[in-house]
Amino acid sequence: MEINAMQAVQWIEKANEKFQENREYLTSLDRPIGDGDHGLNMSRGFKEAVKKLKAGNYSTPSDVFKDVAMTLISKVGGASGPLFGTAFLKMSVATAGQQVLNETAFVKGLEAALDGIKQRGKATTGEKTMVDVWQPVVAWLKDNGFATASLLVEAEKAMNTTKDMTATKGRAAYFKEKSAGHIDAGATSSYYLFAALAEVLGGK
Amino acid sequence: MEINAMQAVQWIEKANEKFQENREYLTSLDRPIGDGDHGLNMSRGFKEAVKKLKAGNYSTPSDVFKDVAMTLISKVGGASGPLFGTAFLKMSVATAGQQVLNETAFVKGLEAALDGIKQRGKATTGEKTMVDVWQPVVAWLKDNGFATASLLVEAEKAMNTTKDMTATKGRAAYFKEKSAGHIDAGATSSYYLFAALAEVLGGK
Amino acid sequence: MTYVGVVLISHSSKIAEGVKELIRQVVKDVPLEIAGGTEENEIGTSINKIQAAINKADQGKGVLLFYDLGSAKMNAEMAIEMSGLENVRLIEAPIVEGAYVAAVEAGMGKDLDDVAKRVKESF
Amino acid sequence: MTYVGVVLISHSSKIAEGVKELIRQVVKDVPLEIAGGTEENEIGTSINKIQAAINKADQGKGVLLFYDLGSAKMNAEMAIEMSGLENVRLIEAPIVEGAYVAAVEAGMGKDLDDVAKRVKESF
Ligand SMILES: Nc1ncnc2c1ncn2[C@@H]1O[C@H](COP(=O)(O)OP(=O)(O)O)[C@@H](O)[C@H]1O
Ligand SMILES: Nc1ncnc2c1ncn2[C@@H]1O[C@H](COP(=O)(O)OP(=O)(O)O)[C@@H](O)[C@H]1O
Ligand SMILES: [Mg+2]
Ligand SMILES: [Mg+2]
Ligand SMILES: [Mg+2]
Ligand SMILES: [Mg+2]
Repeated sequence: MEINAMQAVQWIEKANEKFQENREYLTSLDRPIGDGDHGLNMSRGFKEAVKKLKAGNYSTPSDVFKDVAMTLISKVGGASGPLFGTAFLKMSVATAGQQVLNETAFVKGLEAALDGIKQRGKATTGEKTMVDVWQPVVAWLKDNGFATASLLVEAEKAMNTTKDMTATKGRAAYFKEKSAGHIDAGATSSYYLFAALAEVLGGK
Repeated sequence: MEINAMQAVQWIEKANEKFQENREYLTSLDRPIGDGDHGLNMSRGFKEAVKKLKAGNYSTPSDVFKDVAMTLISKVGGASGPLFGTAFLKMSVATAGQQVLNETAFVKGLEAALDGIKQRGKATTGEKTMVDVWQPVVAWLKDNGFATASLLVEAEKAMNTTKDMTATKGRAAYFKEKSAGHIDAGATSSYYLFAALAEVLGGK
Repeated sequence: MTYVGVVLISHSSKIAEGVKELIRQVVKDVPLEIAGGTEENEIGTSINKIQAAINKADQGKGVLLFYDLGSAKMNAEMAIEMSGLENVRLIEAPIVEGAYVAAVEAGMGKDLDDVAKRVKESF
Repeated sequence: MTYVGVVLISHSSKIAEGVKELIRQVVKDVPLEIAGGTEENEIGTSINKIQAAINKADQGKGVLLFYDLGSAKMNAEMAIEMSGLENVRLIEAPIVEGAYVAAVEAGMGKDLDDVAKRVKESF
């Protein structure tokens, strides 16, 4: 597996398609234990990111990630803005200068992204957030490489673990015990993001 | 000294004149260590009170005080509304049913008013509030009767004691040590209120 | 289903409205009434507005009142006394952050004591 | 004379504006900037607005930032990092009550540490 700037752009485009398609669903996840804007936030952010990428000319994935980061940071408006924004920013820094990322380099980028999310959100696993998808998925990728079908399965499994958790971070934390029984919205968008990656890498 | 309903109305009318005349001055006292609305609050409240009294027909001071109370409570808008409102309400209750108040009865009413202010504001003397005028003046009246010229002197003296105090109640308390050096606005309106009483009782 | 009501008392009607819109994104059913500004909509508070807000917010499960600055507190206390209602309680907690917690808790069907307790625990 | 600046970050532009009008009655000179709502003025926060507010509020004596809910905090932290400025500090204190205290203290000419300390002591 290798990833170049064009594929990085395709990744974001695929992710955008998913966020547009699942806008209502993501919002419906954010409604019972949040403020019901996650679908709107993600679809707005990624739409703007794609628009930005269309206008650009990229020679490294790092440059792609940087523009995605800046767009998400300024356009999303909710918690997922600084979180996904930080993720892409860290990925950009960690992969700077490389025209093509091999598995090791890309995993390094994803690890940096994960660290960025955890730092920004002061969160760890088990808190019913996107970290509960990022952490196991990145660990799995590191151990197993980019086998795209399995990546999808892992990401989905991770997303579903958030259902029974009690939130201790983000708006859902206000609902305490009552937050259990709902899949976390940000974990779900993170799943879509990895699903989009699997599709791009799998050549779909 | 005796006071009937007509004199009670005159008291409020005289007080209103003072609040209209000194509106800017009162506001200027509230500006450096407050929000600069005390003159506006008092002049609005008493103007409405006088309007209300003009429309009414009163056989006891108690009824006059009650309408004044209700008007101040709903029209003033700042801390002085519930404080002066409570004062007149307690005065009304304490003197209920009496067509003419003799010294003892009126002092009882004023004591009730003072207690009401202290309770409402959870304040005592030395906190740089209207209590620092009410408490010594009521005590003085109780001991000395309604000698109107001296009443004026006592009230003014009491008002001036607030200058060096550090506020521990009301908005001025936010300014802590810096609140010293300014006469308290509510203490000054209380002085005008007693000055108006002295004038009515003194036949001016 | 009935809920504990929340009343937002602020010197500024903008603050009261803003807190309401913030909460309404998250909590739809809890009665949430505002008493912002004076009768003339200037900066200050109005007992009449507070009384009206209490009455509208009361579904029989009680009402929790939040205020911003000291003088609003005195007006709120008077309004409570004059309402003659039981179960109307003024709470010492930040108006934005506290009312948000209260509304979420009330939306879970908690009673007045529990809602007030949760708010208190949060600060 | 220069002052410590205050920035009000709220999900709701009404809250930010309301707090500003409440403070402006009392404190005239202290720089007081608001960052309320998203770029589209919906409920949320905007890093760009926060950055602009920080820059406007900074007279060289530092800036204290208040926020309402958690996600505003993350945006505020990013804005501070990106500003590269020293003496820009996010504070954990109620946005309405805390900013009021901060503005009064800043108005007395206190420095950033003292203002922050006074705010912390008040809650
Ligand atoms: N402190 C945090 N750390 C990690 N993830 C968080 C944190 N706070 C929120 N999230 C994630 O963000 C998602 C909510 O995003 P969004 O709805 O866009 O933001 P907001 O809560 O501001 O409306 C949550 O579902 C959760 O996955
Ligand atoms: N807790 C209190 N107890 C007694 N008097 C108080 C209290 N708070 C304020 N005051 C009085 O009220 C006056 C301010 O009234 P006003 O300016 O009308 O109200 P606000 O402070 O709400 O703008 C002060 O000068 C002081 O005398
Ligand atoms: Mg949300
Ligand atoms: Mg949101
Ligand atoms: Mg005032
Ligand atoms: Mg006022």
